[in-house]
This record gives sequence, structure tokens and C-alpha cells, in this order.
Amino acid sequence: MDKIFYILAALTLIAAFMVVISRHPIRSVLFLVATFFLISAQYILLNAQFLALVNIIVYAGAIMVLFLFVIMFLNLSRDLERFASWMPIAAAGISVGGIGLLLLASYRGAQISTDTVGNYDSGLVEQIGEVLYRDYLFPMEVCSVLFLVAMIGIVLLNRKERELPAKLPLP
Amino acid sequence: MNHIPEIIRTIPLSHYVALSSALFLIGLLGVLIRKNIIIVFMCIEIMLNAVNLLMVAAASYRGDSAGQVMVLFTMAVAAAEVSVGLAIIVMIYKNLKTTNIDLFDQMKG
Amino acid sequence: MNPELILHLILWPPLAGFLINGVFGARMPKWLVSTIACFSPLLSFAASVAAYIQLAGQATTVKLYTWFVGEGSAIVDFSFLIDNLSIVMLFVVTGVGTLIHVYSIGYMSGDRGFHRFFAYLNLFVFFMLLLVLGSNLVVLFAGWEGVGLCSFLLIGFWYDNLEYNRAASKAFVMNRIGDLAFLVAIFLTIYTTGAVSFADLHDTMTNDVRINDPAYVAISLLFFIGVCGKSAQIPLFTWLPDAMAGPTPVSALIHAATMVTAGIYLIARMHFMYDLVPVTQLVIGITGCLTALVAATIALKQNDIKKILAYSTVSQLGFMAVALAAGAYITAIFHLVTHSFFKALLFLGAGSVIHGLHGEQDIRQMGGLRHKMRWTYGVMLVGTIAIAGLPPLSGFFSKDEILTAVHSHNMGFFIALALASAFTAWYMFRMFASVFHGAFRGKNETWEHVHEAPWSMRGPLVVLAVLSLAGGLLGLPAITGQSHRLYNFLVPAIVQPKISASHAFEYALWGISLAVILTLLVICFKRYGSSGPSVPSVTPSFFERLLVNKYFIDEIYERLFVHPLKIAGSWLMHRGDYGIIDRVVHFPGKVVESGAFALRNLQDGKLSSYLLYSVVALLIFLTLFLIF
Amino acid sequence: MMTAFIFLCLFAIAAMFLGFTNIRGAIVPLAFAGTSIALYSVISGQPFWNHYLTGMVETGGTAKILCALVLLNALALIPFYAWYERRGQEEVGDFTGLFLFASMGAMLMVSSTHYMSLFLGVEILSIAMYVLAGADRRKSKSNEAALKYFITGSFTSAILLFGIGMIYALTGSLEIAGAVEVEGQSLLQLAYLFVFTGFALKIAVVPFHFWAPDVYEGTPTLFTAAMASLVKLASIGAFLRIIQLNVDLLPAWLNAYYAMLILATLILGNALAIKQQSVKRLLAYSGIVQAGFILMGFISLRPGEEWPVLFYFIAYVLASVVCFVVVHFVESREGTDALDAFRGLGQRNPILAGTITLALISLAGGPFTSGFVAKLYVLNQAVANGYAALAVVAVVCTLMSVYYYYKVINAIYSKSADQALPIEPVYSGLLILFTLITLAAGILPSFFTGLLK
Repeated sequence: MDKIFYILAALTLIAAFMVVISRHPIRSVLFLVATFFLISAQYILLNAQFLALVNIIVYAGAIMVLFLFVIMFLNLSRDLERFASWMPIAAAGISVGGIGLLLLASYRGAQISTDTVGNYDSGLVEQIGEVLYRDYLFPMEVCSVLFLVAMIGIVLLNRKERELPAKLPLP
Repeated sequence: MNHIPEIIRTIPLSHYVALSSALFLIGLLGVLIRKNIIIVFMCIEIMLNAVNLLMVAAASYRGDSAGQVMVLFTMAVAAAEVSVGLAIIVMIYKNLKTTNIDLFDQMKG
Repeated sequence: MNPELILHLILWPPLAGFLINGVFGARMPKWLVSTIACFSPLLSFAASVAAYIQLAGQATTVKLYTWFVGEGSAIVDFSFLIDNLSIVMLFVVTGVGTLIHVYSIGYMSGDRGFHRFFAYLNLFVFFMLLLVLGSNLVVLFAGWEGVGLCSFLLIGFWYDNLEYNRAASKAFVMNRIGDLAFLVAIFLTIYTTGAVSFADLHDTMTNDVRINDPAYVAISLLFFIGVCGKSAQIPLFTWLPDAMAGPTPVSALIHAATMVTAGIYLIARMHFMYDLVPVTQLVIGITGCLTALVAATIALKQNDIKKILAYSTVSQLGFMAVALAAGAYITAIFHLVTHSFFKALLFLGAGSVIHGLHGEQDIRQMGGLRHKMRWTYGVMLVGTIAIAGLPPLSGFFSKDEILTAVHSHNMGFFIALALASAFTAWYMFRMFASVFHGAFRGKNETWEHVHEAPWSMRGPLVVLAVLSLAGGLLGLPAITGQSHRLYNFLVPAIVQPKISASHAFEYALWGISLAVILTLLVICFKRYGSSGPSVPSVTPSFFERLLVNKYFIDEIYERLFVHPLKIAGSWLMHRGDYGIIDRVVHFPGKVVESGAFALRNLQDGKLSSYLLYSVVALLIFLTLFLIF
Repeated sequence: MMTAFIFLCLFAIAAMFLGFTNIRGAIVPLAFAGTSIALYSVISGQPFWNHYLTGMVETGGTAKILCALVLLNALALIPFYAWYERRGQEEVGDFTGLFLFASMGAMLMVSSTHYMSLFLGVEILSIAMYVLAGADRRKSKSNEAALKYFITGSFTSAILLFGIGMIYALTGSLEIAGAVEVEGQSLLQLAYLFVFTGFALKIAVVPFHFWAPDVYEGTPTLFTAAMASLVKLASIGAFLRIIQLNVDLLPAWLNAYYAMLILATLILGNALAIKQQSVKRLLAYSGIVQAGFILMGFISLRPGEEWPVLFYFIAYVLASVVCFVVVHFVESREGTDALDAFRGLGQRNPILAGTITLALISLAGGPFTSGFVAKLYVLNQAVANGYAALAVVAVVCTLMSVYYYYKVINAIYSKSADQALPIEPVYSGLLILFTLITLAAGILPSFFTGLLK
């Protein structure tokens, strides 16, 4: 079992890394889809079936399609991107590496307690549904507001242009 | 029904923490070095996913559902963000005809 | 009347005047605007008189409410202290203030911003009252900032002129340096003593026997930096001559009689602390001497009538500072009072001259005005003699007292001040002679239109002239057998030994100063009061020089002493004033600017850079907190 | 509290629907009414429907005051959105609605006890603000502002979320107050540092401020006002609440952390502001500096001692709303927010000039304005907790800040102009009202601090 985890982990990291270094946007998108699938596989290993499915549907399905659509729509698929010059890349590499080292250094002292507080089937649909509509009802409702805001925003931003009427503001 | 998944018995949680940190850092690197705004945005999605993985793992290891619900909301947030973000990108592309992050520098100083 | 009512009557009328004139002034007739504007300080003056009679020397604190409570023990009340020191200041502020308001009616009658001017003037009086009445450092600071703001508004009153704007900016920025030190001093005071009110500070510090305690030295020095800014001491004095860009009544009220003396008032108020720190006193003394001398020498070379008076103000403030340094606080206040009389008089007189000449300020373009402006001539004569220090006018007694006090304190200071007062007499007589004596040197058509000021301007001038004449009665020296009224009045508020000297010294001092001043008078009138197309470049023949022996001595004197100092003065003015000092003052600004330039390069508008900087900053913070 | 959320949403949706009709004049009054009702229900502590909050929102204490401040801020700004209606822009309904939603998100941020609702609040606020930043679709500056704000914002969310996720992984709880002792657990410390960095990015304190001037400059000015007041209020408020809820657990380095942020913010923020020619950018830097001052109130924060911070909020929000609104009116007439556009404002419209002057004086900390008292309070907090040197630096920095505030004031009163710039009496009245409150809070602060305590 542990071998599967490590293989998946390695593949996930490689796929994510490929997203970062692919110069072709479409290729990036496809690697990102792969990353999401691999993460979903991890979820299944962790007995979080519901989230695994949602991950595939929402991310790999909806979000990535959006990305692809926009790339096609803006006709960017042929543009090979020039990366930053070496200075920023080096700076980015060093700072990201630094943060990684710091995290690594502090893992040693970390006491990650895994005391069980509930049951291990909490990732199944019925369990999630139960707590979602009982304990987390309020954020659930708030989430709907979030979608409403996003929807209005999108409509507002990409509404068809219209000339302002001649009536100027009362100064 | 309530059986402990095998992976939890064999792999310590800290490995998941390490994995998701690494994933997060890769996303961070991508954000910093990519020039195409859409790819930058995709790298932010990788960062969010890294956190999701971390939270799902932590939730599963404890049998706690809070983390899983949080991940559900994070996905919702990501979806909303992506839609608004792409709308902004499309809007700005209509005006400026570029997606290169460094060409948006009218305002500075 | 209870003290609280009196306080309200003193404090609020000017604010009310400001609000009424500020809000409705544009729609009100001029007579109403000026009536409201003049009556508000007059009412305050009347209330001050009431306070004087009613309180009879008792220090009274009126607390309106608790302004705010600081951390720890410092409670800042919105409260006011009426004691004899503040009553003296009240008389000066409201009395001279009212006269200048009345004068302004005539002076500003043709100006577009008539109501705006009076609104600002009233606001200034309000803040000044706050400053002199505040019973703690924070209220005093509020007034201190407020007068600074009004000063800035009034210097830049004619805002169409960019030059004037720049002068206003300079005044503002320089004052801010002082204010900053002041604010830090307040914080340090709270930090070390836990008190802000003068009464508490007095109690804390009078029981203190430590001399030159570092905390007190720091606080007193910081306060003194604040004083340097407001009272125009070296090196922060250059704004004051520039401030002459404002209308002349403003120069008289703010930049001669009241605001610039706020620093002197502050130190007198905090005298119990300054008694504990001889080091700071020495610094104040040296600064004051330098200021008195440098400003006086610069004044020798000036040709702008208002600039001469401005440098003269700076110099006189130096005198007061030295008096403070010698521990003669009451003497400093005495000179402050007499100075406010005669300097207001001189400025208003100069304003009358400028008014009569339609804006001409260059004394080389004047001359012979005594024929056409008799009143102005008379009052200016009084003012000039008073500042030059001829007995029995007010300036004589106060300056004499300063010299006496300083003499027993520090001989070096004494010599410097004696020299400075000789210069004072010189430049004042020079100005007076070139303006009023000799023949007119300007254009003929200007001469045709020269006219005496209207009565609204003449009235205050006459009152001020009387005050300048009689102001000395406040503090007759012991030698005359009279009691020192101001000393007796102020002693409850300011603890200070009486200034006294041996009779022989007094007589010698009087005799010498009289002789020197009269000599200078004669010389000046000869040189500058003679007729001629312009200020004569004196090239007397050898015979003449021999005949007028005195003149010859003066030449030597000038060669040996005045000339180098004049050169020094002009060097200081060009290099020092506008070069070094400005540069020193602006240096921190330059550093900040170049630093900002580097930073602005970081802000290059590129999102990828911004994100990178944020991540680098995050890395730095993470590292720091893992290490420590 | 729940009723407040419900009413805000309800009226926001109503505002949007009215936007499609011809009675757009009703939108702003309606939004105002809805916000007032919400404010009433927050202040009166309505327990109605509160069980639906599922314990994720605190309804009393500091959270209540912060929510009230958010709603008061909304009440102050909403009337100005009528300007869009006057101008005949039919999006006014969407703008007002989004602003109400943003206020709701801000309320959620400052009152959450759970990271879940906190994060959702952050996102609602942010997404609404991204859209408002780009509201002027034709202007490329507005586009750019939206993009920059959006990318920085979602980056911030990712950083914040990583911190939250790490805290969850280490402690097993998403309750904000659920952390165990942080000291000594370096990974947990780092996790908290990630969360704080997220907030620092949202608040825009140096060195996490880079996005702010650009975004403020490009955003339509009325929404910049919202950004400067609402977003700062919400982010600092949420930050305050996190500190407050963990006050016994957080490690000792926190004070040093604030001190470093404050130092960097005050010095660099001021230095950058000095040379600005765009008044909006200048105000953006000023907002950065003011945030640094607010953070000073965080030093050694003890329960019940938040009022200096809250008082500073009042002072800052009032002043910055006035400033940005005045800039908006000048900019909409002149087409630019450069310093030169303000020359002669003293004659063109004395009310605009007077109110912005007082607001700038308040920001600079002039006596008798709320800014002065607020600065004294936070400085006092720093001094009392042994950070006297920091306070001295702060005082020095106020001197520097006076220079650039003064530059604007000087410009306003530096030239006479003939062309008047009239605005509607309602707006003048509101500006005067805010100015009066600024003065009242400076002269009688004990009344306000009494409310906040």
C-alpha cells in the first residue's frame, strides 16, 4: 500500500512540475488535469470518496474546461511563452527553495498528533451530507452567496458595451 | 464499516504534510516564474489543491469531517474564483490583447 | 464671576468669530465682518481684565473634562490654568491682538479675501489663547500646532503668488521639525514622570535634586528644539524673514508680538525643569547669543523694511532666550511684553508706510516721509527709540535688565548681547533715517500719492506708541527706588531670585549704553538721513574726516568690527542661511528621497515582481522566526 | 446577527433586480435602509435565527463592535453610489449590491470563530472587490487594477489557506480558538506566520504592500474608498480577532513581528508617498502607513484593550472616506487625480476643500482631530509596553507624513480659479457630517472610547 502512495506522490509532483515548466499552454493544462486526477487518487486512498469524485467533477471537469476554453477562445494555444530572465527565476528558485528548507527543518520538531476524534468513514457521501447540513449549514448557505457574487461579477465584467447616455452627472 | 484505511496504518501523516508542502511550493514557483497570466492562475490552483490534499489527509487520519467539509468549500471558492478570474482575463484581453503578466505596468512608482 | 465663566469668556469668542466669519463671511457686509472680528478678541481682553481683578494672583485650574486617559497614569484633561503668567500673556495676546485687528480693517479694506483674513486672524487668536491657557503639555501642544497652521495659512494668504506659497511651505516644514521634537519631548515626559500637567510636573521636579539628570536634559533639549522652530532660533530661524510674505498685520501679530514668543513662554512655563539642567541652559544661552548677533548683523545689510524688522525680531528673540538661559525668566517675559508693544508698533508703522507708498518696501526708494506722514513718523520714532534702548522708553528697561542679569551669569553672553544691542540701534536708526529723513528717492508720481494712513490704522498705532513709551513702568529697576511691578506680579507663578546689581554697575551700564546709542544715532542720521538721490556712499574728504573726529573713529570701528561682522552677516545670509542651514535642514529629506527613489524602482508595475517581493519577504520573516 | 446577514443579502439582491427596472432611483435609499436594519439588528443583539449560525459567528464583544463599524462604513459610502444613478449608469444596482455583499463578507470576517466561515468571508469580500476594481471596463487602468488585485488576492488566499491547512493538520481543529500552545512547535509557528502573511497581504503593510498603490490608482475612486476603508477594516479586524482568540497561546515573538512590520511600513510607506504626483496613489501609501499605526495597537494586546485599535478605525475610516470621495468629485470633473487638478479647489468648492483639508490633517495627526487622539492612543500602547523607541520612530514618521499631506493642502489653497465645481448638497452635507464627527472624536474622544469599551 505504501508503494502506491509513493508512486502516486512522485507522479503528482512530476505532473505539477510539468505544468510549471511546459512552455505550451495546452500542455500545461493537460498536465494540470493529470495532477488533479492523481490527487483524486490520493483522496480515494484516504477513504474520501466523495471528495475524490467532486475533485474530478469540479476541477478536472469544470475548471479545466474553463481554462481550456479561455485558452482556445483567446487563441493562445500557439503562443510559446518566454519565461522570465534568469535573475527572477534564480530569485524565485532560491526563495521557494528557502521556504522549502525551512519547512523541512521544522518538520523534525513537529508533533503531529493523530488522535481519532470521529470515524474513518467520514469521507463517504452520507457522512459528509449529514454534517454538512447539520454542523456546517451556515457556511453552506454563505457559499451560495459566494456563487451569487461571482455570477453577478462575471455578468457585470463581460456585459456588452453600451455608450453612456448623454445625461452627464450633476456636477 | 468503520475500518481504518490501510494507508493510514502504513504511512505517517507527516508524509502527506511533506507531499502537500512540496506541491504547494511547486505551485508557488510556477506563480513566480511564469509570464502567461492564465498559467500563473493555474499554478495558484495547484497551490490550492496542495492545501486540499493536506486537509483531506489530516481529516482522514483523525476521522474528522471538518477538514473534508472545508475542502468542499475550498473547491467551491476555487470554482468561483476561477470563473471571475477568467472573466477578468477575457475582459482585459479584449482591451489590451495580451496575457503577458509583465505588460500590465501602466501604473507604477 | 466664577473662574469657569471667565475662562469661557476668554477662550470662545475668537473661535465664534472665526466660525461666523468663516462660514457666513462671504455673504456679510464688510462692516459686520470687521465688527465681529474685532469684538471677539476685545471681549477676550475684557474677560482677561476680569480674570486679573477677580483671581487676584491665585492660580486657578479650570477643568472642562477629561480629554483622554493614556496608558499608565497620565490623564490628559482638557483643562486650563489661569495664573499670573498666563494673565500677562493674555493681556499681550488679546490686547495687542485687538489693536492689530482694528488696524487690519484699514489695511485690508481693499482685499478680496477680507472675511477670510479676519476668520484666520480670529482662529489664530483662539489657538494662541489655547496655548497660553493650557494647563498641560498636550493642550499647549494643540494650541502650538494650531498657531502654526494659522501662521501657514496667513503667510500664504495671497496664494496666487507662488513665491509666497513657497515661504509658507518653508515656515510649515521648519516648524514641523520643531514640533516633532516637541511631541517626542511630551512622550518622554510622560514616560519618565507619568505626568503632563504643569502642576504635576512642578511637584515632581521641584522635589528632584538631581542636576543634569539625563532624562531631563533630553527632554529639555527636545523642548528647546521645539522652541527653536517656533521662536526662530538658530538654526531654524530662516523661515521667519521669509514669512514676511504675509500681510503686514500678520507679521505684526504672529511673527513679532505673539506666536514667535510662544517658545519663550514655554520655557518660562517649564522653568522648574530648566533650573535643573544647567547643560541645556548653556545650550540655550549660546544659541540665543548667536541668534541675537547673527540676526542683528544680517539686519544691517537689509534694504527691505519688513526684512529688517524680521531680522530684528529674530535678534530680540535671541535676547529673550539668553535671559532664559541666565535663569531670569521674569526678565525674559518682561522683554517679551515690551517687545510685543514696540515691535507690533514698528511693524504696523511699516505697514502704514507700505500702505502709503502703495506696496513699496525698499528703504532705498523712500526718504523724507516725515513731511507727509506725520503721525506715522511720530509713532515710528517712539518705536525706534524704544527698541534701540533709549531711556525712559520700555525697551531700555527690559534690555537693561537682561544685560544686568546676564552680566552676573556669564560674561561672554554679556559681551555678545551688548554688541548685538549696539547693532540693533544701528540698523534701526539706519532704517528710520532712510525712511523718514533726507529727500524722497523714489519716483515722483509715487511721492504725489503718498498719504497718511486712515484713522482705523492710526488709532492702534497711537495706543501702541503710548504702551511703548510707558511699558517700562512695569519693571523699573531697583536703582530708581521703585518696585518691580512685573516681578512682584509674576513671582507666585515663577520662582526666581530678583535681578539686582550694584548701583555703580547700573550707572555705568546706563551711561555707556546711552553714550553708544546717541553716538550711533548721530552717525546714522548723518549718513542715511542726509538728502540725496540715493543712500550716499560716503566718501568724505580727508579734511572732513579730520574735522568730524567721531566719524573717523566710527570708520575704524566699522573697519575693525562692523565690517567683518557685516561680511560674516552677508555670508551667513547667502551661504549660511540659504546654503548651509537649508541644506542641513533638508538633508534628512534628501536621504529619504534617494531611499524612496530606490524603492520606487522596486515598484515597477510588474505583477510578477510584486509577487516575488512578497515571497522573499515571507522567506525573510520565516527565517527570522526560525532562528530566533 | 443572522438577521443582519439575511437583510444585507436580501437588499443586495433587491438592489440588483431594481437595476433592471426604471426605478433605479430607489436602489440607494433601499440599500441604505437595508444596511440600517442590519446595523440595528447587530447593535441590538437580535438573537433571532442565531442558531442557524451553527456557532461559527460570535455575536458579542469585539466582533459586535467591528460588525457595527463595517456597517457604519457601508452607511457612509452607500449614499455616494447614487452618483452613478445620476450619471445614468444602469449598473448602479450591481455596484450597490456587490458593495453590500462585500460588507457582508467583511462582517463575516470580523465575527468568525471558525476558519471555514472566515475564509468564506474573505472570499466574498475579495471577489466582490475584484469586480468593483474592474468596474470601469473601458479604462485600461481599471482593467489592470482588477487583474492585479485578482492575482494578488487569490495568491493571498492560497497563502492564507496553506496556513490554515497546516494549523488544521497539526492541531486537528478548524476553530480559530482551537489551537494548542504554539510556543516551541516550530511548524505550527510557521503555519501561523503563513496566516499572518495572508492578512498582511490583505491589509497591505510593507513589505507586502506592493499591489496596493497600483490597484488603488486604477480602481474607480468610489470603490477605492471602499477598498481603503472596508477591506482594511475587515482584514485588520479579522487579524485582531485571531490574535484575540489565541491571546494566551501565541508566542512571544509576535510583538517583535509587529514591530518589524510597523517599522518597515512607517519608514518605507512614508518615503514612497513623498514623491507621488497622483493623489490617489498618495492616499494609497497613506493608507499603508495608517495601517502600520493601527498595528501598533496590537502590541501586547490584552483582552479588553482593543479600543485604541477600534478608535483608530473610526478615525481612519472617516478620514479616508472623505479624502477619496473628494478625490472622486475632482477626478470626475478634471479627468485626472494628479496634484495639479487640485490647485484652486479652495476657491472652486470651499466645502470639498475644507473637508479634505481636515481629513488630511486628521490623517497627519493634527490636534483636535480624531487622528491625533487615535495616534496618541496607539503610541501610548506601544510606549506602555516598552516599545518607546518604536513610538519615537513613529513620531518622526508623522513628521515626514505631514510633508506630503501638506503638499496636497498647499495645492488646494495655492491658486485661485474661476470655474466653480459644485456638487449636490446631499454630498456636501455628508462630507461635512463626517468632518464634524472627526472633530468631535478629536475633542471628545472619551465619548467614543466609552462606546467602544
